[in-house]
Amino acid sequence: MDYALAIDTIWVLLASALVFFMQAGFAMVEAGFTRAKNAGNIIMKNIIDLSIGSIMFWVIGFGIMFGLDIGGFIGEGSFLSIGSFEHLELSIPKEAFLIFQTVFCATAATIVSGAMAERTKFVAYIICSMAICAIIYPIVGHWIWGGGWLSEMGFHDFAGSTVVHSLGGWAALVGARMIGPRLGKYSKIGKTNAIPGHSVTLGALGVFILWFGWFGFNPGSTLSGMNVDSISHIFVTTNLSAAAGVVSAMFISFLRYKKPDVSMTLNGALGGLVAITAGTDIVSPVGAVAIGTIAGLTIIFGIEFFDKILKIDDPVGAITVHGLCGAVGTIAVGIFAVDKGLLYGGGFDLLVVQSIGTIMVFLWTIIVSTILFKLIDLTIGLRVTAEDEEEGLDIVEHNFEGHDILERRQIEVN
Amino acid sequence: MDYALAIDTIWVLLASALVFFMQAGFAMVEAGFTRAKNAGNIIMKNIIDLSIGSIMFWVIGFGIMFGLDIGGFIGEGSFLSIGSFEHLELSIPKEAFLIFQTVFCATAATIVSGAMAERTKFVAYIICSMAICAIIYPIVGHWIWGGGWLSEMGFHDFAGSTVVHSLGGWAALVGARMIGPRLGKYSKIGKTNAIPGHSVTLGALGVFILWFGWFGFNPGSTLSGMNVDSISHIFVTTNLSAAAGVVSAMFISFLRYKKPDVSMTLNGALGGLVAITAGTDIVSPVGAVAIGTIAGLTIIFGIEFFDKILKIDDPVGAITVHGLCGAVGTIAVGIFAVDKGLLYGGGFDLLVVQSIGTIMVFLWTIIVSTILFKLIDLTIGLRVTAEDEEEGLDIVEHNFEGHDILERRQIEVN
Amino acid sequence: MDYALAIDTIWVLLASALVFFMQAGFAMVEAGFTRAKNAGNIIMKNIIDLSIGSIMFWVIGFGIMFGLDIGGFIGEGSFLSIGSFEHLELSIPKEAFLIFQTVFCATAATIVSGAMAERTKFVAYIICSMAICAIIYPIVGHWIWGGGWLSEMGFHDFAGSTVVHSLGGWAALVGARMIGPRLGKYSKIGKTNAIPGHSVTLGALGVFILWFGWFGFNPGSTLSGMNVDSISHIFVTTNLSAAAGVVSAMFISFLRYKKPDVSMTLNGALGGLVAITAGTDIVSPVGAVAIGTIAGLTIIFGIEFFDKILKIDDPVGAITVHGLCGAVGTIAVGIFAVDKGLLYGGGFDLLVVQSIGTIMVFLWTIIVSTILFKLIDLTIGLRVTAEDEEEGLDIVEHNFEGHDILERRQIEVN
Amino acid sequence: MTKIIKIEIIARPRNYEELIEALNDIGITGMTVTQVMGRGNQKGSSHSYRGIHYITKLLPKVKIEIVVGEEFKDLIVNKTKELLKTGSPGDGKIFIYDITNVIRIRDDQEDQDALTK
Amino acid sequence: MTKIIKIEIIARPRNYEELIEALNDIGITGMTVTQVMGRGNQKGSSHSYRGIHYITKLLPKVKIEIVVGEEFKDLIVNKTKELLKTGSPGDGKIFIYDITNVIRIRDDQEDQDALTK
Amino acid sequence: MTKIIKIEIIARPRNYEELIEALNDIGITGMTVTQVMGRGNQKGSSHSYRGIHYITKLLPKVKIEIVVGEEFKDLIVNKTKELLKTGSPGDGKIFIYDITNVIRIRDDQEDQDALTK
Ligand SMILES: Nc1ncnc2c1ncn2[C@@H]1O[C@H](COP(=O)(O)OP(=O)(O)O)[C@@H](O)[C@H]1O
Ligand SMILES: Nc1ncnc2c1ncn2[C@@H]1O[C@H](COP(=O)(O)OP(=O)(O)O)[C@@H](O)[C@H]1O
Ligand SMILES: Nc1ncnc2c1ncn2[C@@H]1O[C@H](COP(=O)(O)OP(=O)(O)O)[C@@H](O)[C@H]1O
Repeated sequence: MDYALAIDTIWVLLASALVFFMQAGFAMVEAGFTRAKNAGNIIMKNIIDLSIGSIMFWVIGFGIMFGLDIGGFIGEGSFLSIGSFEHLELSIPKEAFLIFQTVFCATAATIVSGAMAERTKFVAYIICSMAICAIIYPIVGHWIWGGGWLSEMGFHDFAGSTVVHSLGGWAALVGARMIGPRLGKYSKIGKTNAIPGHSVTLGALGVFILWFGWFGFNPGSTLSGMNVDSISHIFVTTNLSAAAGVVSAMFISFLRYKKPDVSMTLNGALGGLVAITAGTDIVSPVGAVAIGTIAGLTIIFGIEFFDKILKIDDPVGAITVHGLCGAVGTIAVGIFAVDKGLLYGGGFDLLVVQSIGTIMVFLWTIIVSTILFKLIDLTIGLRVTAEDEEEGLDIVEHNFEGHDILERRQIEVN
Repeated sequence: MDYALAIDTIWVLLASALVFFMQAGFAMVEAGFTRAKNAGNIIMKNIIDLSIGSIMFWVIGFGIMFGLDIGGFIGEGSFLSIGSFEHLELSIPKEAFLIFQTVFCATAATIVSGAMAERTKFVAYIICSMAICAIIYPIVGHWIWGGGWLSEMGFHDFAGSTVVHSLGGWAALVGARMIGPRLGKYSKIGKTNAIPGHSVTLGALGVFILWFGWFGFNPGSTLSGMNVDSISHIFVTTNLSAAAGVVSAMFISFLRYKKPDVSMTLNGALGGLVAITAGTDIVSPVGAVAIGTIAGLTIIFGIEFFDKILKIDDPVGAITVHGLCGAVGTIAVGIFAVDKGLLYGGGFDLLVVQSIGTIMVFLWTIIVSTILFKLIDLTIGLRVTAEDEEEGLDIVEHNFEGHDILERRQIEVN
Repeated sequence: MDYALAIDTIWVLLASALVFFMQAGFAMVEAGFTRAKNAGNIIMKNIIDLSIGSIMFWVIGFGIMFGLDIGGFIGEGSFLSIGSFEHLELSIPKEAFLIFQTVFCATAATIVSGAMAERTKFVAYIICSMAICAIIYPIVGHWIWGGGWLSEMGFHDFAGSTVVHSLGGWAALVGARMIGPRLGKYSKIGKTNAIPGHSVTLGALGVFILWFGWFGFNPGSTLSGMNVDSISHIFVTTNLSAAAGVVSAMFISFLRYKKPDVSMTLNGALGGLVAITAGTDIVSPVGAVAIGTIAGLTIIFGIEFFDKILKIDDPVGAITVHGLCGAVGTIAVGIFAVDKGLLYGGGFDLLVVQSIGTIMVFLWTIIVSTILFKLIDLTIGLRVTAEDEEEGLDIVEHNFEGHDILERRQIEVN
Repeated sequence: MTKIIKIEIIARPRNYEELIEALNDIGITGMTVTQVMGRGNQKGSSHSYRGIHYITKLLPKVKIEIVVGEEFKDLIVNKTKELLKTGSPGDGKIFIYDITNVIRIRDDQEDQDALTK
Repeated sequence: MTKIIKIEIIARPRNYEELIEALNDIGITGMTVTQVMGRGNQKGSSHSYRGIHYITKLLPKVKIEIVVGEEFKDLIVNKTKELLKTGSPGDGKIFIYDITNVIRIRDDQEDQDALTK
Repeated sequence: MTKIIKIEIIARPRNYEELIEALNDIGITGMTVTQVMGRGNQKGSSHSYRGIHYITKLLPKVKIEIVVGEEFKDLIVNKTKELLKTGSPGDGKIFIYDITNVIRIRDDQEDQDALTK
């Protein structure tokens, strides 16, 4: 009997379950950080991108990402993920690998919903999710994890700071910019208003769930439970970076706003997690604390930058958390990698490669998603009407009033 | 050292933890889909059926379910689950098997509470839980998993579409029917009113938790982590069926009601999960998508049927989700099983066996739970008074006001 | 390849993830059992003690707890947990052990926040957390788990009823007593008022999450997945004790208050879990039910005692749940241990040792934390002003209004 | 010109929907509903929370405000009594005020005209 | 027949329970309480959320409505002042209205009679 | 002494913040805001929940109460109309009442004096 096979498989499967659970985390963060009148719509977007993503990735995404390499750019493709995929030389069953990759893909897709929350047409969102899961994500995935050109260059993105998070974050950036801010977010005389979310408790629950799920996301990416030193190390660096992100965002918000800001601190945890993801296996605990600290700083200034300077309205901070912190974390590998990092005498080689990869994914995502969102906008339209936005998407998109002040029955009509 | 034993044991134990966590999912779904004034009561019912179920199943249920077979109908019994249970030829410690079976039993028990929510006497509910965990469930469990007559016939219910879910759903059907609809649910002139739940966000959180827990429920039922191909396959089919359930319920509700219905879509995920449970190990991914799609359809029409035609008031849709989707999924094994299913040239044999099993469990549960609920009704009574129902069970059953509009202190009296 | 090493490592790592997730449980319990106006503050305290705890324990705590023993009292220390720690003779990588111990430490730290909720200065709380994680907890941890004097005596605290829970509970006792009751909790004429929490649903979710996490806390403490009989047994006893705690608290509250009390019953689950933690590996299932039952009883009378007799205001019942139930459970090992317990003919030896350990940890924690809280009180002050307390800590400590009755935008000023 | 009055009904949460339907049927559509807490002679109910016994003095109620011409007063009061009266404390109260002016924002109508369609 | 009036007190959330207890002690039991947001001359408080500074103009308040015979006016007003007055903005206001009629649904009593037990 | 009146504005939730700002700019600061549900001639909206079609008769509204001297009436009413009027049902209504007395708790001022700073 092959014990190593079994150990690796259950490791990957349990990690898949944990990564799956991150969907609940995203749903809670997004619902908590937005207004009650849109909670049902946010929930719907989250469960639909997970579901459509799971199906689309299985139908064509997996083949594009992991099929035989064509010119370093794309996989050969495979309908319904059929085929042996022997060239991957997996040490686990193909289906274990498929489910693990599926939940990663769903993570990338769901990032966008937060940034475009409270004003996007439901149907538009579905189409955008499908495109991300079927094409945009698998292609970048192929470059980096599927044997494509970036992996050839030695680009190191262990568990997806760039593949998953930056990609999601940059798509979110394009989406949030194109759709424009929520009504009332920016006043005519240039003021930036706050639109507080309706439940900090649920938002925090979401952050705890995501942190928990990350213990599948990062260590699971070894694809091997036999690799005991590595998975143990990854647990430690992942946790320390998240902790440092919290502490750093908390202190900076304390200094800047006089009081420690709850939602910035929560975002700090996520920033630390996103940032460590690329180098979690090859930075030291001290490096992890440094990366988390930088991420916390990135959170505060990034969110303010997008919100107040660029005036791009991102209700949950997804662009900064995933896009910016993902990029920062990926580049930081070139600095903090114990092996080839700048600080450890490895010179600039890795740093350059990391930067190239980060920039190329940025460009690819910005271009492709600009085309995508533009097409959607010109055909079915991205945004609900102002009337509908004011009334809330729960009612106008789903006929659903979940948040009455009075307990009421609703009397049937015919 | 026996590595296989260790691998299988930790697999089953971690799966048990995941299945346990489904209790949180049920609690959130039920609390979210009902009114605030009953939230404390629903929470109480969920934690009590888990607790009493854990104890009753250990005291006598396990022995009835897995004791030496007596005539194909019942196990020999064993007080406090004592004994060697060698005839089970377990590849894991008995206690690992016991805890895994315990959390399954608690799942079956908790299904009923949703359908009878907002009007059932707390004491009546406790007694009903005890009966399900100590007798009703273990007997059916014996038939199918304990070496009883249905397992002899080749009935295939891998992880319990029928044993756990249909059984729970049919008991819920009897309970909901006998106790009658909530006040105001159906008007005198025959109209069906909606009584929306108080938090779609918590309801959705519950669905995500349940989906997560299902990654223990289904793959854990192999009782073996060594069985790598099977557990990987089960992860994939479980996830695809749930996803298909979501997509199908979403689209059908879109077509029927003009807008995609949030709570129906959430139920779609659960329907897909319940339905795939019977055949998750022996249907293909395509089959899983088909089963999930059928489940989504079943959700919409099943809930409407019970609600509008039969006028049975089931606040959370438990009868359709667990009873109907469980039955549909069990029968579907006869059609989609790659090995012996109708569509794969296996003829009608398996289909007939699956149908017989489904029907027999339906009849058994209906009859036994009719007796049970009738007895409770005649003795202590099933239902709270109309006055109490209107005031809310939190106050009348637990002296508890958790949902004031004003923040208040409550001044002690003596 | 070393399969046992891999099996043990993934066991400990997955257990660490589960224990980590208990932080979400604590956050939900504490937020649910307190008022909406302090929810953001409670969330902040929870995420900060986790983060600062993770860092402090890594920086110095781990070395104090597990460094080479100095006189039975303290470990040699190690900055940044560097060093081989070979004397521990670990069967898993050091970093796996470090992360497991880190999440335990964070658990101990977070207990205090519940008892001091709704009135403590945020900065004071941070300092108190740091002291617990860096010094108070590691020293007691050394005594019992790090080769110190209590472990030499044969004191048995398997997973930390005393090390983690009692310690946290007694620190909470000192804190809650020194800071005094919330405004309006006790009237001038000696009446005890109730200040109900704002969401029983979230509180219950927290309890379910904690119970789930305990399946990492207790079985993970074997540090070995190879130890199949022990981990299976621990699952069973942990679950039964929690279930018995629920049933017992429910029935006693039923008898005493005429109606089963929701929040007491939820506390009953936690009490049962805390109490079984010390002896989970060496008591029988029957013993576990007994211990859980005693814990349920302890919950009701303990909470009433602290609340009504001592008039110490503990909003979530942390002192009773963790301090008292932890002590009771630790002593109960001397009675129920199958091997050396009083009831099994083992005489009084173990019972005496258990009692000594329990008392010594009580004294140590009371003394050290009295000094700690006094110092904080005299320097920066423990408590917010009465004005601020009335307004709510979300606003005064974090500038954050999360709980308006009106949906509002907040218009920027410069 | 008839006087315009405000009829303010404090009802139990459980029956206000029927009342609204019934008023609708007799042609009274304009109204404003608020969630309130109240007490009259109805005694509060006795509860316990974590072992502390207390009496809730304020109970959840629904306040319905209807501004109409005085001629509708009896109609509304009678309908309300008919639907809400059980004879036990807690049935609710009706308060009547004078209104000096009503303005409909949509079309600038005032007084009586602001109340008709 | 004495006039019936409504006394409407806008109080800080923190002291309304004491006020209710105190009114209860002097025999005033009937009342309706609503959660409101308000501003008077009390300045809003300055906050920040995710880096945006703003001033909250509306603060949480509690509105207490008491319908009584005019003879109770001074008693209630004085008690209220006694309990709520701190001298700083935000202490609250009292508004007094005339009521033309009161009806108790339970027993059809009207006016003064509807207010006594 | 000028008469003191209460102007009660029922507005859509979406525009009440602008109204408050605008009133602030013209010197009207004192006000009390309540979350209410209402219906006038505005038809409810049609929805479905789990397959059941229904019409929501009560829509969320915001009630703004402003107690002022009568001389401010036109100013406030005009400003309100200006900001809230769209011409379609649901724009809201303004109700005006007489107030017999106002008392400021903080400094015992009464009537007009209680309304100025
Ligand atoms: N004097 C009053 N002033 C203001 N509101 C009152 C008064 N009396 C009763 N109410 C309101 O009417 C509600 C119903 O009163 P209720 O208990 O039925 O009075 P009664 O016992 O006199 O019939 C109360 O909960 C309260 O909201
Ligand atoms: N003119 C007014 N109209 C309506 N409500 C008012 C008015 N003035 C004050 N209020 C209400 O009374 C509350 C307390 O007012 P407050 O700030 O204490 O007034 P002041 O500063 O004049 O003492 C306000 O929050 C508001 O709800
Ligand atoms: N007669 C009335 N009595 C009490 N409140 C009313 C009345 N008419 C309207 N309202 C309140 O004003 C709100 C707005 O009314 P609206 O639908 O705009 O009236 P209209 O259709 O006549 O313009 C309603 O939702 C309700 O809260």
